[in-house]
Amino acid sequence: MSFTVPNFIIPDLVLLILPFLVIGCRLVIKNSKLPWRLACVGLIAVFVMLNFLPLVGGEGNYFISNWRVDDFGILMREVLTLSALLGLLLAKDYFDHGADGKPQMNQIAEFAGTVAFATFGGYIVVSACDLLTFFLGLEMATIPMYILTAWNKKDQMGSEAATKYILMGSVATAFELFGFSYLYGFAGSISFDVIQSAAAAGTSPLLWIAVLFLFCGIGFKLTLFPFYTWAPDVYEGAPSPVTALLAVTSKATAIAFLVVLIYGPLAPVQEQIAPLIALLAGVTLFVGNLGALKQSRLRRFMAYSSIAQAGYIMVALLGPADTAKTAIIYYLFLYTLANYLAFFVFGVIGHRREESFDSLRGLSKQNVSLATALAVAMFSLAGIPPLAGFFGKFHLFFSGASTGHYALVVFAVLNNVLALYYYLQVIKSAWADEPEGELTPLRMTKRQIIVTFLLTAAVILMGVLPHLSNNIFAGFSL
Amino acid sequence: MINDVSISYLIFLMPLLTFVVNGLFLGKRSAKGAAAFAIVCNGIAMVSALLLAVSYFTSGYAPQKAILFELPFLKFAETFAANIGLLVDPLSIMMLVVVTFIAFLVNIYSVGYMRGDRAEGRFFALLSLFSFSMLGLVAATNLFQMFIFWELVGVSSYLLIGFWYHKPSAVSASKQAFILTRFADSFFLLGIVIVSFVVQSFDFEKINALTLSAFQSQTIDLGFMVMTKAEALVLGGVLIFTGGWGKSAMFPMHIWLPNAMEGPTPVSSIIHSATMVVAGVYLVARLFPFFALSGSTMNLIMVVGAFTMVFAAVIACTQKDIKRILAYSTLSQLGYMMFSLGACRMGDVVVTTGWTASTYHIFTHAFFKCSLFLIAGSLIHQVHTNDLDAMGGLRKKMPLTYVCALISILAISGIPPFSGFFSKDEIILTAFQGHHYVVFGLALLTSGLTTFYMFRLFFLAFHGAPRSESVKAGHVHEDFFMTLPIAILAVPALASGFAAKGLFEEFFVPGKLNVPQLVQLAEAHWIPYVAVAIAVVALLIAWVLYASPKAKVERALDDINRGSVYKVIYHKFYFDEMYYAVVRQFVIGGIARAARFIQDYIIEGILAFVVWFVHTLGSLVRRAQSGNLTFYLGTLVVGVLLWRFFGQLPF
Amino acid sequence: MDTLLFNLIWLIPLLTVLVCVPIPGTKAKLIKGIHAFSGTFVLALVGYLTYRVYALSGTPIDDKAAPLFLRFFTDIPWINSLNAHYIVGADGLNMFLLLLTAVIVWGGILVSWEIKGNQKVFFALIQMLATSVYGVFMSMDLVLFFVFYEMEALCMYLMIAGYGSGRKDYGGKKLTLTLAFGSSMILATLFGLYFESGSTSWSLVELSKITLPTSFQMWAFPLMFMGFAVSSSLFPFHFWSPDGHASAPTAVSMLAAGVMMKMGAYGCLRVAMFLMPEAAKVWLPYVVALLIFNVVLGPFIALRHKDLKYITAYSSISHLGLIFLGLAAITPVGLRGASLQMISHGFLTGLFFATIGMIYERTHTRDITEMGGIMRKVPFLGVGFAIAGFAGLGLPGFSGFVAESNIFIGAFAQDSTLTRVVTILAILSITTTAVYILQTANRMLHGNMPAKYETLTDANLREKIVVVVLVLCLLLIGIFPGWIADMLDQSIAPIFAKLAAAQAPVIGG
Amino acid sequence: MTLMNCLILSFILFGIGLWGLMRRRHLVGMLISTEIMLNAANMNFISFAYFSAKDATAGSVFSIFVIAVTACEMAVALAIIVSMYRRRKSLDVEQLRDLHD
Repeated sequence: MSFTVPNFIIPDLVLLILPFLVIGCRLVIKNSKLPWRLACVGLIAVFVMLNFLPLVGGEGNYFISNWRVDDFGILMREVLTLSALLGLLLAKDYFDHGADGKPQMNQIAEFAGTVAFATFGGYIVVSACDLLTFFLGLEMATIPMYILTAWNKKDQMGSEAATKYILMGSVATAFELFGFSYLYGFAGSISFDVIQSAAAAGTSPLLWIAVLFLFCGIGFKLTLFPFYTWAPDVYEGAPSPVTALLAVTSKATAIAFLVVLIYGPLAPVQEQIAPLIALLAGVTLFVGNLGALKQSRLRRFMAYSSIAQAGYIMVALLGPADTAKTAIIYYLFLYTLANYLAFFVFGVIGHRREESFDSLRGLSKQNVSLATALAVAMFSLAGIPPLAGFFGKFHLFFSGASTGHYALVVFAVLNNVLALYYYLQVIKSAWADEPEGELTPLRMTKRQIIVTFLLTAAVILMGVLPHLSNNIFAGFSL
Repeated sequence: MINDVSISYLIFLMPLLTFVVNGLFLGKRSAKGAAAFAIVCNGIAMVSALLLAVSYFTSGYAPQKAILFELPFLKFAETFAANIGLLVDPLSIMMLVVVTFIAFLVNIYSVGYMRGDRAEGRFFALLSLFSFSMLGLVAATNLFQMFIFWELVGVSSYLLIGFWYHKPSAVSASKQAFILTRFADSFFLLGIVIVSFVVQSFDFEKINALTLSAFQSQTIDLGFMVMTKAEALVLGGVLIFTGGWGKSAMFPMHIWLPNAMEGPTPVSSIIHSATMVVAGVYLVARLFPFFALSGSTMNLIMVVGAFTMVFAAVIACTQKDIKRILAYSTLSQLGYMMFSLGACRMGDVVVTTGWTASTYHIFTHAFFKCSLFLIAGSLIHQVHTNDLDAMGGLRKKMPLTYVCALISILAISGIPPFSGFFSKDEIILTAFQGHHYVVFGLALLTSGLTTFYMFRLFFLAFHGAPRSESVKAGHVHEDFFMTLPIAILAVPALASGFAAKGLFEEFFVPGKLNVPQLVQLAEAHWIPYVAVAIAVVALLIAWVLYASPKAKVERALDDINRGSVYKVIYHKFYFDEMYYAVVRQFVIGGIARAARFIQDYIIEGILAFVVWFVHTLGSLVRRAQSGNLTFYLGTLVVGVLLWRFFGQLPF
Repeated sequence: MDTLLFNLIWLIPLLTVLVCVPIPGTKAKLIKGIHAFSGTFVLALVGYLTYRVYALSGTPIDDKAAPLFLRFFTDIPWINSLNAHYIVGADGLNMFLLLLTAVIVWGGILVSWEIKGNQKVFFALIQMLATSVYGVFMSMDLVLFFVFYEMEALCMYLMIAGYGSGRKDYGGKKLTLTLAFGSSMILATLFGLYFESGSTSWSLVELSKITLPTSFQMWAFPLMFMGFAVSSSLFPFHFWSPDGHASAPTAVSMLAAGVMMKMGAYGCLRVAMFLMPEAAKVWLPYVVALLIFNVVLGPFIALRHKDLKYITAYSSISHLGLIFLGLAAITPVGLRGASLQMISHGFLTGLFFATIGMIYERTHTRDITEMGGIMRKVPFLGVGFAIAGFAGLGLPGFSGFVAESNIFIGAFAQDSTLTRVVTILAILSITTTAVYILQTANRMLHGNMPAKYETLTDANLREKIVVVVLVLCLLLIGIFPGWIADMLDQSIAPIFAKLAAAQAPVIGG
Repeated sequence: MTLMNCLILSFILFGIGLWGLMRRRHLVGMLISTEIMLNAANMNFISFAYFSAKDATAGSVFSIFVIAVTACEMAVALAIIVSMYRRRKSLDVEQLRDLHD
């Protein structure tokens, strides 16, 4: 039996092999730098290869009928790979140095491997053509996250966070499975195409129960109201780079899940579930914004911020497929950049200090570039032009408004003011507040400087010059 | 006429040039240079004005109106534009001459008066700014231009009153003057807006040619009431008059003028007696045909004028500040001019003699009142006080001044053949001819009062024994630069009356009127005799009280052991205090407090509530984050139920 | 060539920032020099282009830009997924606003020469703010417009919080959040506008050809108008401005009050009223009621304040109220008056804040009760402030008078009861304006001087130049309003034509 | 035995799992409860496959996969719980309150 490996599958294969190589390398060679470098190079390679894949539009390409690589999939892969890469870059410092000279985290090769597995889980989600693959992908993306959260075995907070995460996660998985089972029962098949045609032919309560449970299950991963409760605790308890990964990779996977579902099997009933989506979006972004108002710890703050962002993303799901997919991918790209930028800055700050608002005081006087990067990240997250975040949000609202959901858009846009308030709190700490007492010196490695600079530049430029981002706009015909 | 255009440009440009050059460059470097430059430029302007006058009156074109030049300023619609130009008619020519002439003399005078002041240059600059603005005002071809320069004279008056800005009294006087006139101007502006909206033009020509009947049928909604456009025009007229009301300091907006005496005396003489304050009269005269359309407007003008005339004269009788006496005298004379215009209408017909009389009085009054102020300034400069208490016996020390003062005072008292007699006589005659007998009586009475208080001033200042150290010590002398203009002014004060009588009677008519005019007028040759008799009696009373050998000057100057009526008058009927109470307590205290209440409590309160509300919601969200895993798991279940019931899924 | 230059207007400030990035912050003089040069260059550029627009008037226009009489029209596809284009164009109105901005930015750079703190960042932020304002006035595409419009929030907060005085964080947040609130309303309605119009373009030129559904206009217009009005501090959304100005550094106050607050009014005219004329006719007569606070009560509040910046802020509020009065007139004269007032008030308030800033630098207080008689020590600044004051109270000869007279005459012509009442009140309240301005000037400049001010020094050359240029601008417009009015008329004509053609829907009918 | 009965049964199982989660304070007990919930879903799959589905094998295969995945998840969960037990010497969920607002 012989078959050729099509081009579009190569990145997936590379990524699949990558964790084994990395971990294997660690077992074979004692040089501790190599696995991490290998992981980075591998991810970069995957990213570059993905960028070389042509966007074909339409259904995309099938690999053994069950593995579909469409435009959305390719671009989502890029987001996930980018997130993993940035996550590794961010994490490296935590494995190298700690405040007391000892590294904060250990076993970098396994860490990199786990991250790669989680990323591959995301790949599976966007490539799935049936419920089973879909489910497996989601689990593959989630289970490594549990592990990553608990990476620091000696950290009490970390294990508490992981416990909460995994317990709630299992329940959410159960919800999802329940949903899947009803969907299966409704259509009599697990194939997306069959489900879609069944839904187009007619609905039944089974379908709606399935939708309800699916939304509740994924609501957990996407931190929708009221399923977000785990997020602030887990974000705070998990190691910093893991928090960043949670905020980006996990969320991106979840949103990809929803996109695949809503514009795939559930496409015929999108209009009927629109009110649910709108409600989820509105309540979530409002609650996220409210929660973030008076935070004093940075990571918990970022948790609420990302809850609100999830709400914003949901707004886009109201639109037609192409618009919504464009908006979401674009937004995820920018969200990734801005979020990691923030985490890089927090990483530098948190190296010697507590990761809290007070540690940011006097930053603009101590290191104005870092303060600028922070301001850029925050303004971008808040959606202030000309930074990328604004254009992302603009796309999201555009998508939501295109089907006439003006009320939701007005609400979401007004919430932006609320969001701006708390992002300004961060900026205020860095720019306006006088430091209390002597400032501990900040230390930035070359890697951090370069990555921070690149991310800042990207956040500034990606919005204004959208053509830079792999021409995703040309890819979707609008 | 064509050649006159370039000359007429000079009239305006020279003062402007002086202002710019002195204000920006010369003033700070050399006070003497600034003064010289100002005198030369104003001299040129004066000569140009005279040339223009001569050429206008001899060309045979008078008394028609002509627009000598007009520069576009702002266009509101194709035919609705505001231009800046020069309207030439006898009235404006007269004003141009008066203004440039007096400005020239006052500039000379100021060389003496302001000598040694640290801001002499600024003074000359501002004085020229005033001349320029005033000239622009009198040259106005339309309401818009009038308003522009109206405001500019207001601001130059403000700047000059407050010239000594380190003196708090001067500062507050300048502020009061500006705000009060500004208050009147706001109505003026409203009037302009209403009238121009109805007429769709600012031009005097068009406005003066209106008839009310054309606007009877259309209505206009002014918000507070709906009225016909004809009524709106009348209302607009009253509002426009209000501008003049304030500028000419008619009761009850008169209080700023006496207080404005805080400024340097040359300023008082040019701005607050001779020229700027007559702008109100000038405005009414200029728009006379328009005002004459409505009997009630005319009556208002008359009543306001007449009342101010008496009111100010009464106060002037008791004042001791030499400049304040003159200020009240100015008010009183302005009242004459104003009521003379208003008295022109009787029933449905209009007498134009009042118009002639009023403009005539503007002319003569400018000279003698300016002269009086300059004399007062001269005295003040020598004695270093405004107070009559400290003067007396100056006749010997300042003989020339004394003579000039006598001339001017005789002129204002209306003693023939001095200038004031002719014009005032005409005014009183108008009142009589218009059958306004009450006003006629008041005018005669005021004529007596005028003589009385002027001679009171005269006797107290020049006669009797010296009451101040500096006079006794003999430091008093006559300054050349200050005496020269006084002497020059004595000539027109003496002669302008009979010299110009023919000119006024021939050329000064208010233009075409759209109301019936009364041709046959009652002649009353006895009036001048009565008026002069009253004046002589008043003079004698003043002599008896203040200058006769038996007069008890100390007792006359005593203002403490007096009856209550005298005290009330002496305190100007407590008008300043009433203003203070009303403006401070009511306007600022009332409206401003209310406005700040809205701002600080209502707006900010709502804002604070919103912020509090959002924060409270935020703390609710945070309180749910208790760390309790069981609770978290519960939210999952609650969520399912929640979206089951609120998710609007169709099952 | 001119078109290229025109596009450079907003690019140059950004390029200046980029050029300055690699220069270390210790070489502050070099950085300031570069910024001052760039500011001057842009000023010259805008001046030249204004002249070009003036010179070009009457010549044929590119077909695409013809409906709006736009010169230097540029149309480049930008974000394909949104159909957003980069469209800029110039007409009389925005050219003058650009000129105003260029002058104020230039002045702002010069007055902040001695600002404390990180100068490199400060000047970069000023330039970015400048970019944003230039962009707003230039752009003819709604997405582009909004991007620039919202951009200012970013710079504003950083400048106030980082370089301000007093309650800077409070003031900065209040300002930024209120403005963000306003722009969020605009954003929401922009989407509605796009989708309801059924157009596939955000271009003003294209959208102006479409009549939006009335039912949509009826709710969208008030939202959008209010959104814009927030930044022009229309009651009840004016509350940000006093606190914001009070805590902002001089240059920021100048820019905020001078140009940024005009962006809102400009948006009201260019976007809200232009694209939704039917609703404008219905709603504007009611909007006028709000002006009672702005125009009539604003001066009274100023009267009760002692802080110079608060006084000026309320004065701005009242002057900006007049802009809305002019807009609500819906007559050519009123609209022109409103545009003139935007320009005039920009210079005016720039001068106000510039002199206040310079005085504050010397006296270290803005409380007028603590000052007095400083005219003797700082005659130049005193005169500058006094001129600003007189221009502010609408003295003829300065631009304010021209604008106000246009507004009054234009607004009076509007035949609605409420508008008339407010116009009459507005005319009458010129007295109140005089009262607070004179009171302020007198307390501060005149009277007895406290001994501690004996050592004050007058303005230096740099400061003098700024003041003189601003005064000249005020005078120029005030004395020769004809040509600027003509240019404004050209650009207002299409807007008014659309308003005039619109039939106001009958409410409930 | 009908499809409905099976569905009701699995629903009850699901409810029991949830109830257990709420009531249990012991982490291992809670894990067992989640396992019950997951198996309820499995039951659904199997019943659908048995009674109604056109593609019957898919349901059965799905449930086998689910069992495998669940096992994997449980392994991780237990590992985490063990590591936490080492730190805290307690598995009482009520004491997991270090992380909160």
